[in-house]
Amino acid sequence: MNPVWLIAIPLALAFVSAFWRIVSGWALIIAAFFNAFAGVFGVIFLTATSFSIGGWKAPYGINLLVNDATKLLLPISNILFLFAVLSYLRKGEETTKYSVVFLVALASLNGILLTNDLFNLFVFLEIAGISAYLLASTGEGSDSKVASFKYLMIGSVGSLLYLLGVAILYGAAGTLNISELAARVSSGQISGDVTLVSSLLIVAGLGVESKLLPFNGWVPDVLTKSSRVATLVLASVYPLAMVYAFSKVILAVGDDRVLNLVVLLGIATVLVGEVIAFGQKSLRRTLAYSSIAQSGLAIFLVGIGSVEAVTGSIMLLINNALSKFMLFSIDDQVIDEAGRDDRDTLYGYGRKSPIVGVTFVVSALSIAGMPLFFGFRGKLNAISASFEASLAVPVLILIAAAIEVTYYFRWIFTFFKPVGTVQAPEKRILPSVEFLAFGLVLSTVIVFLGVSSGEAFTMFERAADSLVNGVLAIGKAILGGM
Amino acid sequence: MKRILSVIIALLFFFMIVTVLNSDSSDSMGIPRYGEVKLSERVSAKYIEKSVNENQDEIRFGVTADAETGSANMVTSIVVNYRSFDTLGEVTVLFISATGVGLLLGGGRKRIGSVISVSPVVKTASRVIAPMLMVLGIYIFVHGHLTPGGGFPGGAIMAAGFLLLVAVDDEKRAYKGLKILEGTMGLLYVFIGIAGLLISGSFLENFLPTGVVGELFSAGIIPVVYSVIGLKVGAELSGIVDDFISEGGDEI
Amino acid sequence: MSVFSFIIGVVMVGLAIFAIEAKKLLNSVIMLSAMSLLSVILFVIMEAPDVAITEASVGAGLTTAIFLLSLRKLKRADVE
Amino acid sequence: MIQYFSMMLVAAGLYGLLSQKNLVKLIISLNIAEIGVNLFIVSIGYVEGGAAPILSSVSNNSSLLFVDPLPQALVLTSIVIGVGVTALALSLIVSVSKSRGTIDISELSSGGGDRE
Repeated sequence: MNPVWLIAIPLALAFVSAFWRIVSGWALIIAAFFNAFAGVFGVIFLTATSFSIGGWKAPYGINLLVNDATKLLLPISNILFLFAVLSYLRKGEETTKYSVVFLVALASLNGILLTNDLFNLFVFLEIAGISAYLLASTGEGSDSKVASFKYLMIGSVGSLLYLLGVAILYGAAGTLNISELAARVSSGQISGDVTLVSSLLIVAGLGVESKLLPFNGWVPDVLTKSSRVATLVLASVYPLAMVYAFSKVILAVGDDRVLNLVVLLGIATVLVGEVIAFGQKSLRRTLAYSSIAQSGLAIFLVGIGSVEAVTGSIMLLINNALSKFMLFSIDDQVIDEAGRDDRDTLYGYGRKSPIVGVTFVVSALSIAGMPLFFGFRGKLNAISASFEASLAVPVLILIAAAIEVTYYFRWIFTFFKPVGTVQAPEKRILPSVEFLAFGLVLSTVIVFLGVSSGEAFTMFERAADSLVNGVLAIGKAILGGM
Repeated sequence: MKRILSVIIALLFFFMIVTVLNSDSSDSMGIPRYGEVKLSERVSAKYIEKSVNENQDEIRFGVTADAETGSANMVTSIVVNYRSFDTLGEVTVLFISATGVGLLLGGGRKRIGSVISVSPVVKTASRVIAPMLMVLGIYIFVHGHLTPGGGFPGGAIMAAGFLLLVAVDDEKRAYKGLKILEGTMGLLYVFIGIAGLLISGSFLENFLPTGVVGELFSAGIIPVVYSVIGLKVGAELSGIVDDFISEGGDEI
Repeated sequence: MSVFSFIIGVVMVGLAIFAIEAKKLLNSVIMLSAMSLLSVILFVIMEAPDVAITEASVGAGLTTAIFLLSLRKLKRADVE
Repeated sequence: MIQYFSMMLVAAGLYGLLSQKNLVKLIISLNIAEIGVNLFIVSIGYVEGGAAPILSSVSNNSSLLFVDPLPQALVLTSIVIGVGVTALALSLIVSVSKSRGTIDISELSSGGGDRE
C-alpha cells in the first residue's frame, strides 16, 4: 500500500466536511479509523522504502521515506490520534465545528513523519502548526486565544528561520532531499560555515515545536488553557511527530558544533522543566512542564547522535506519548467532575475510582522512569548513552530524574491519601467506557514493554539505526547514481 | 533597555548571515556569490531541460512534443508537476486558515455597514468591472503554463473582484457557495492525485498527453490542476475577505 | 541596474523601520504595503515574473486589504 | 547586494518582533521579515545575464541561460502561506480585542480577564 493514502484520505475528507457539515463528525471517525488500520497493517509490512510523488525519481521530486523508524512511529501516532478523536467525539460539544481542523492535523502529522524533503517538511510543519494554533484557541474565554496568539507568533518566526536555513542549504548544496543533503554534509562537500549557520537556523525553527528551551514560552499556556480534547492531541501525538522531524533533520544535516549546542540546550530544557514542574500546584500545569522536560530529554539524546542514544530518545518519545495521553485524559476526568485539579481536589481521588488511580500510577511511574515500566528502559538507555558526552551529563540527568520521581510520587500519594472525614463520604466514580478501554490498552503496552526483553527492543534499535545511518545510506546511493 | 537588546540581537543575526554570504568557499560548496550560480550543480538544471526521468534533447518552444512535462513556464512545471505535493500542502494551508478565520470571527452574517459611502455611479461601475476582473483571473490561471501568473494570482484577482462586489453591494452574499466551491475544488485536487496513483503509479503523476510545448492545450494535467487551484484560492481568499467584512455574531 | 536596486533596497529598509516605529497602525500598514510593492520591482529585476505577479496580487493587494479591514474592526472594538 | 538588503529586512523584522508590544505591529514585523526571506530565496537563484525561466518565442530554447526556477517556486509557496498565517493572526487579534479591549501584549499577558 502506498503510504500517501495516509495523507490523501484525511485531506479529501477534510475538504468534503468543509462544505458538508453534517457528515464532518463521521468523516473524522472514518479517517481516524482508516489511518489507524492502514498505519498498522499497511505500513509495517512494506518492503519498499521510498515512494515518489508525481513519478519523479529521488533527488528531483518529493519522495516519502518508509524506514524502520516510520514503521514504528506511524502506527503509534495514528492509533493515539484515533483514541483522541474517539474521546473528542464522546464529549459531544461542538463536535462538527473543529473536525475539519482535526482532519487536516491528522494529514499533516502523517506528512511530517513520512516526507524526505526539507521544503515539503516546511509545508507540513506549517499545516500542523496552523491546525495547532486553531486547536489551542478552542478553550473557554479569551485566555486560550492569547495563548494561541503567542504560539502563532513564536511558531511563525520559527518556521521563518527554518525556511531561511533551508534556503541557505539549498544555495550551497543545490538540493532539498534530506538523504542527499546528509550524504553531502557527511562527506564534507559543503563548507563548514554554511552547515553551521543553516543548522543553527533549523534548530531554532524546529526547536519551537519540539519545545526546546529558549523557544518554548508558549507551551504551558497552550497546554493548560486550550480545550481539553485539543490538549490530548497537542500533548501526545504532536511531540511525537515534531521531535521525530527534529531528530531526522538534525541527524542528517546538523553540524557537530550545533549538535553539542543541542545537547546543552536539551539538558537545560530538562532541568528547567523539572524544577518548574516541581513547584506547580495544579496537576495540569505539572504535566505541561513535565512535557517540556520529556521533550528536552529526547532532544539532548539526539544531540549525542550515537545509535544507542537515539534508541533511548525514541523510547522516551513513545513512552511520553503513551503516558501523557493517559495522564491528560485522567486530568480531563477530574476537571469534568470537580472543576479544578489542584491538590485539595485530588485528595483520595484514586480511592473513589480505583481504575483511574491504577492507570494514573502506571503512567506516572513510567514517565518518572521506575523499574518494571517502559520509561525505565528509556532512561537507562539515556544515561548509559550520555556517558559518551561527558561525566557531567548523566549526573545532571539523574538529578532531573530525581526531581521528577519526587513530584510524581507526591501526586500519587495525593491520589491515594485516605479522605477519612465524615462530611466527604466515599462515593465511587465510574470512568467513561472509552477511558477504560484506552487506559487498559495503553497501560498494558507500557507494562509489557517494561518487562519484556529481547525482540521488542531490537525494534527500537533498528529504528534508531535507520535514523542515524539509514537516511545517510540512501543519500550515498543517490549521489553514487547521479 | 528592551529596545537596545532587540537591536543587538537583530544585528548579531545580520552579521551571522553576512559572514556566511562572504565566506570563502573555494574548496567546498558555499553559498555562491550573487549572480554567480552554477545551475549544473543544482537539481534545477534537470527541471530546465525537462530531463528528470529520461534524457531529452534540448526543448524548443513550439516544436518539442511529448516532453516529460509540457509546460513552457518552468516555475509552473515545478509548482504543479515536479513538486506538486508542496502545492497541495500550500492549498491546504490556505484552506485551514480560511476555516480558522471563519471559526474565530464567528462567521456572522451581519455586515459592518457600507465600507465606503457608495454613489450609484460607483455601484454600477463595480458591477461591470467585477465580472471583468473575474474573467481576467480565469485567463491568468488558465494560461499558467505559458505566461507568468497561475493559480494563486489568478485566484487573488478573482477575490479582488468579489471584494469589489461585496464592498458596494450589501445584498450580495454567497458564503455557502464559496464553501462548496472551495471544498469541491480541494477534493478534485486530491482526486487528480489519486487518479495519477491509480493510472500511472504514483500520487499526482501526470496521466494526460503533454502535447507541444507552448500551446494552450498542452502540459498534461498542469492547466487542469492550475484551474482547480485558481478557483479554490479565489474561493478561499473571497471567504477570508467576506469574514473580515461581516460582523461577528453567533447566528450562522 | 545595480544603482537602481541599491536605491530600492535603501528605501525598503527605511520603510521597514518606519513601519515598525510608526505611532499610528494605519501608517505602518501603508508602509508595509509600499515595501511589498517595492519588493515586486526587485523580483522583476531578479527575473522572477511569477513571483512578482503573485507578490503584487496576493502579498501587496490582499494582505493590505485584510490589514485594513481588521484595523476597521479593531476601531469598532475601541482599542486603537 | 540585494542579499544584504534582504537580510537587513529580516533583521529589522526580528527587531520589531522583539521590541514591539502592539499585536498588529508584531504581525507587521513578521511580514517584513517574510518579505526579506522571500527576497533572499529568489536572490540565491539569480544568474547574471540569465533569462526569466519561461520559454517563449524570444527565449525559445532550453539550452539558453536561465535563472534558477526552483527558488521561485518555493517563494510562491511561502508567499501564500504567509497570507494564510497573517489572516489567521489578524482574526485572532480581532477576537481577543473584542473580549479584552486591548491589543497590548504586556497588558494581555498580565491576565485581567474578559471585559463585561
